Amino acid sequence: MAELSYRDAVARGLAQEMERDERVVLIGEDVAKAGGVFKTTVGLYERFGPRRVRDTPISEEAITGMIMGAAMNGLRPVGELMFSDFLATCWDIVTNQIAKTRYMTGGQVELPLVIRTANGGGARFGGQHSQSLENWAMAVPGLKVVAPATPADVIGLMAAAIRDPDPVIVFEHKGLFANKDEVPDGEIVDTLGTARVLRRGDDVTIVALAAMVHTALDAARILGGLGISAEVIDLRSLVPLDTTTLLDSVAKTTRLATVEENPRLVGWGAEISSLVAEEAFWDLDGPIVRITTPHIPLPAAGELEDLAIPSVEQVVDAVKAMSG
Amino acid sequence: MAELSYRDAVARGLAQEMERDERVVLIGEDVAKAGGVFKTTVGLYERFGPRRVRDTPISEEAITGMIMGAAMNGLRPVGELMFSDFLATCWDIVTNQIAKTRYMTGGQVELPLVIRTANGGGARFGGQHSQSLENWAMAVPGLKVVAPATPADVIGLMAAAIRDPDPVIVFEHKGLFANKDEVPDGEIVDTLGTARVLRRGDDVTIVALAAMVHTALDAARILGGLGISAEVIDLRSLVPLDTTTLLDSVAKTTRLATVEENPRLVGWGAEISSLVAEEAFWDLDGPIVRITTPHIPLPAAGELEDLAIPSVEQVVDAVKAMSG
Amino acid sequence: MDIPVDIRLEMYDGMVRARYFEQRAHDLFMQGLVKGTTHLGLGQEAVAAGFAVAMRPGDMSYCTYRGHNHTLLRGAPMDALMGELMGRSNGICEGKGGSMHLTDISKGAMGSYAIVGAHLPVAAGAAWAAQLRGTDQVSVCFFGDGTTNIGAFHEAVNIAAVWDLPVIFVCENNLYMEYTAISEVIAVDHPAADRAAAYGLEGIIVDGNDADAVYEAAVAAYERARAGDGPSLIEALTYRHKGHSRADPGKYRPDEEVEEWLKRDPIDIYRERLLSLGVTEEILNEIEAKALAEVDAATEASKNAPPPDTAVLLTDVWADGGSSWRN
Amino acid sequence: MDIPVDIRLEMYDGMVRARYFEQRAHDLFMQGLVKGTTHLGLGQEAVAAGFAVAMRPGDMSYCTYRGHNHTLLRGAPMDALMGELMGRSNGICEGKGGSMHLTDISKGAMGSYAIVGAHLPVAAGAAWAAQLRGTDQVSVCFFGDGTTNIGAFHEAVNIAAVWDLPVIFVCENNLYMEYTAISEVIAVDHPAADRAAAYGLEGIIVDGNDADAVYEAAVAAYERARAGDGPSLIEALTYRHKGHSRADPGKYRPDEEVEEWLKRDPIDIYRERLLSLGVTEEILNEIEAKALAEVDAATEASKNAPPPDTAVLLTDVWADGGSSWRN
Ligand SMILES: Cc1ncc(C[n+]2csc(CCOP(=O)(O)OP(=O)(O)O)c2C)c(N)n1
Ligand SMILES: Cc1ncc(C[n+]2csc(CCOP(=O)(O)OP(=O)(O)O)c2C)c(N)n1
Ligand SMILES: [Mg+2]
Ligand SMILES: [Mg+2]
Repeated sequence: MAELSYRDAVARGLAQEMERDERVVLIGEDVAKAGGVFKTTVGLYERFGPRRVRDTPISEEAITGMIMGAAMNGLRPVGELMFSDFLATCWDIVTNQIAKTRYMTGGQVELPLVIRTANGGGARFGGQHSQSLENWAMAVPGLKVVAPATPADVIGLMAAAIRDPDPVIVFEHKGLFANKDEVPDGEIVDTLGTARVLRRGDDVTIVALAAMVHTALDAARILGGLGISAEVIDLRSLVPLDTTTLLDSVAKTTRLATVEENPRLVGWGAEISSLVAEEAFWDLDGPIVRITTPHIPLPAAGELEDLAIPSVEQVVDAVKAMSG
Repeated sequence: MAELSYRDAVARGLAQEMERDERVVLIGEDVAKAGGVFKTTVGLYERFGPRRVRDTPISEEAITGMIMGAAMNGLRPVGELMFSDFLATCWDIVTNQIAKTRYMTGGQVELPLVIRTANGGGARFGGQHSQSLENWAMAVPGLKVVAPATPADVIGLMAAAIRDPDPVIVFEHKGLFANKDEVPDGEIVDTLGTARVLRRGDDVTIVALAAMVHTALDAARILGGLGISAEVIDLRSLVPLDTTTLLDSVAKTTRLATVEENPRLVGWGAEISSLVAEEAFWDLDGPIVRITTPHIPLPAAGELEDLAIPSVEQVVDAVKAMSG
Repeated sequence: MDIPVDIRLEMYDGMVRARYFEQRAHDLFMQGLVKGTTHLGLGQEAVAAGFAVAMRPGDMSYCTYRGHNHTLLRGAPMDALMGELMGRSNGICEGKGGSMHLTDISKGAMGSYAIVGAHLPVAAGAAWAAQLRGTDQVSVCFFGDGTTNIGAFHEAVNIAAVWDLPVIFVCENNLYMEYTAISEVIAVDHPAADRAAAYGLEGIIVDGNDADAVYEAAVAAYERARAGDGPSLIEALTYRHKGHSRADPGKYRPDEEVEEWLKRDPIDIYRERLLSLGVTEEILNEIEAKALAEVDAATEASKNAPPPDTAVLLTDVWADGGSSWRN
Repeated sequence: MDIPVDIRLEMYDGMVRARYFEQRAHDLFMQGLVKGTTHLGLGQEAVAAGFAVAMRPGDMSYCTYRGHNHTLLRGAPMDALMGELMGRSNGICEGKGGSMHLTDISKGAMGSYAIVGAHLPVAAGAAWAAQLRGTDQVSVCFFGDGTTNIGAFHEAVNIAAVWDLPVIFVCENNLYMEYTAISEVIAVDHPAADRAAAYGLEGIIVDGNDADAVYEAAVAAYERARAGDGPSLIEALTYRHKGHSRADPGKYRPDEEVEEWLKRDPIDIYRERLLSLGVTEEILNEIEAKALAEVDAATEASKNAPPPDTAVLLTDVWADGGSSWRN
């Protein structure tokens, strides 16, 4: 056990897998000599050399296209997109090529690749560098999607993503990079498609992801003080989705709230809500509440950005209201 | 009144607006001399000339970027993306630039532009030319989104989109181009953000869009014969969303089904469902059912594609089951 | 370069098989037996033949929706290709790909990509893996003149040049995009060759209707790639005999232009050359007869094949064989 | 070209104002009063000055996250820019844009774009509207060396050339992307100039640290654009004095290189030149003092401005002033 930051956990997870399997390689802008703009790949260039850790031009279509081609020819490449917002610049490669090729070829093509990218708001970077876009990826058949909330999960889910034979997008949350936590020594390998109940409760289920997990946990603690026992689920993986953990929890608590950084319309919370409204309707004792960023781009000024992203207070108020 | 195809309605809608306002211009691949690959822009080049109707290189980022710039400098441009699948090739321009610029500049920039694109499946074109992507657009704050189901709506919503001061994406459904219907003579201008109740019913509300509207109507007719009175709502516009019509209907019928061509995860039906599960929960007498394409890319072979896209039979069965 | 006669016959055989295959595809489309769309490479067979014949097993071809010729000539079974066009269960992609997505990985036909430009970085990536793994493989990427204007072209050729990747970018310049002439949308004469210098590459132009010329350019580029000297960008001048796709009559092209190019049919040219080199009429006739028989057989097999099993709708989204998004 | 002294003083004034403004921005960032990030153009002022001063009202500038200089020199009020960096209610974008999105449409500062390459087609589109409307406006688009490798660069320059658009693409080649040298990711010497021929354009290189040289190149390009002769692609050689953004110390750059370039400070160079041309020290001192006072005042005004009203969070997504997605 040692304390490790979420940021350093990224490098540790990558190093663990690169050590184990020489087919694992990493490319992206400034990932090599500079160790990444968020310092998430520090040390990898020195340890694994310029062939396996390589800086690219500013060419996101090339980065994603190249890892696809490399995955077709025997590598297990990892491509970094510096900010998840840049997914938009290579969205064709990601959605039309990487996601569809196995299916369209009748299963001929295997694409064991990972796209890692810094996601989410809170850093006062403004509208083009702050988005939470895991819902975009979730909407595309053929992509697996994970978004870890803790250092240990970063390592374990990164390893699972790299070992997975399908394309996986790993959303690393910018707002969590500095977070530190105890992490077990030795190899950590997790399982895609498994949510985790981080806090047990009886009155209401709160489902969250990435940075919102911490918001939800803080809210649950406060709610506990108010006599409302909230169960907090960290989804961790949007595809595959752990519907068992979700539905079991709702069956017990009979109430559901989702907390997401996605702007309102068709965020991942909509999928969770619609799933429960269809499959667990009779378990429910009241409306399903979605707490989201409003349907706006994110503003840069600190006071505005903090207002936009769901806060502990907002979650507490919303859950109080639905439990009242 | 005259009979007009959905295909010809596109050209008529564009011509109506180009005639009225010389700031309206059209660019895209093969839209000018060839009249568009779907023949939706036939006659416009001849009528409005090479300055206002112009063929571009195969450069979707240029097409969308150029209409954005032109909208900033006094035009009201319309850009065609031949297939909606190609939105992915210029998704950065659409989502990070066009959608966000008004907000990020504190309202300094007005972007009265329209992106038109052929959307949807059924034509046996395979996975990269058949997608229904209106949910992608709906997820992006700053974009308005319409998807007409009839020739008259094509004209009216196209006109409304062109006159609107905000960016609008018009999804024209490939599977409807050949459909003919009576269309009033003279100018037609519709209103964004208005759904339409196409069939009144008491037992269940079926919400649909574009080609699925016809599927829903056919299903409703059959259900009527089985003693189930279905109300069919054509959403027409995803953003703005006519929640009034939707919630009024559910309040009356107490049951909701959505029929969408989007693949399952975070399709627009999820948003509709979550909205009702939150705001009209106490109106509901049973689970909300989503009928979607499975979460797969679309296959090319006719028999497979027909299986994938929601069919009349599927809708009938699903609604029967929920009403049973 | 003195091209051995067996190589030449292999190219002729390839071109003839492709020609008959696509003529049949056209007929079947007109009969409604091929649905959706189809983009024929009729008239462009010499490019496919020159490159495919010069390629080694293990080399990788990436092509577009206009990829029937390339896929066939890398060795994909004709009946499975025909079945795919017709959406039958014997299709090479189980009917899930269709005409625009023919793929036979086992033969190095790494797929047909239908979004303009997307496969260029993918082909570069396959070459990068070859370089890293030291496999001696070369990746070849075919695309059209119109494709040179999309961003992915620029990104892919640049990174391939900077990283010295063993990839060959082959622009089949058939003068048109869909219905618009390439000359209307570029500010240079040659969409690919005149851009090569932007990536530190030589601008190479080859007569794409002369299989020998293509073969020679291909051999040189393969050698360069295998020697570690990096990518090539080759512009092959050619012409499509038919319209862009489906039933397009190609009326946007001047009659004289079409006539001129029909006179320069790559198969006619090559047949003449082989005869002049002493190959007998009988040998050529036999190649043609065999090819036609193969096309007939492929057509029959596909007509008789059932539609895809409905179960395949939900297979192969994931490596576990299924499509479930939940646990 | 004989540049009138008032133009020269205007350029000097612009450079000095930009310099002091950005030095202050740097200090405020270090003090935690500018949050998020900031990308300084310290050392690159001559490019902004040469182009801005040669521009007419109505002309349009498009720049990047490294756009403080350009926005300021088009005439945006300094206090509103400072307020935007500091996220205050007096910000030019009400605090919603931030350092990377400075915009003053009323002055033709058409925005700062933070996704590499995206603004090139947008600038081309503004030029297209000018062409169609016959307004005589020119659109100028500033971007970095690293930007020449992204697809949007290629698409935009090509269409601008083919359509003869009145747009000027200005590559500020400061030798680095973020932390990686441009020379590592291109296969030519000059990221912009050596690509110009691919679009039928002349490769123009200018000393970006010499305001006069920039001004002359700008005037020529504006004339070309207004004459209907189409776009220009200009590569201005320059250097950033600081790191890429935030607190980056720029350690990836060799010390000697940094020293060399610091010796070639565009403001020092220009001050010397003005003195040698007979401009008095007093005049220059006065310009400098005024600029500093302006920066002080802008800083004070912004420090004293309240944070943005919480209500603006939900304004201006739509033209109706609001952000509602439902009726
Ligand atoms: C990104 C994108 N834009 C547009 C299209 C539609 N489209 C398909 S083929 C084609 C023309 C391509 O021309 P070219 O590259 O010359 O290839 P050719 O068809 O002549 O072989 C177009 C515009 C597409 N498939 N992808
Ligand atoms: C599409 C995209 N990729 C990556 C980035 C991250 N990024 C911001 S600035 C920058 C370097 C740009 O270099 P250059 O074009 O030379 O401009 P400079 O910063 O030197 O002015 C990068 C990689 C981005 N903003 N957009
Ligand atoms: Mg072509
Ligand atoms: Mg630079």
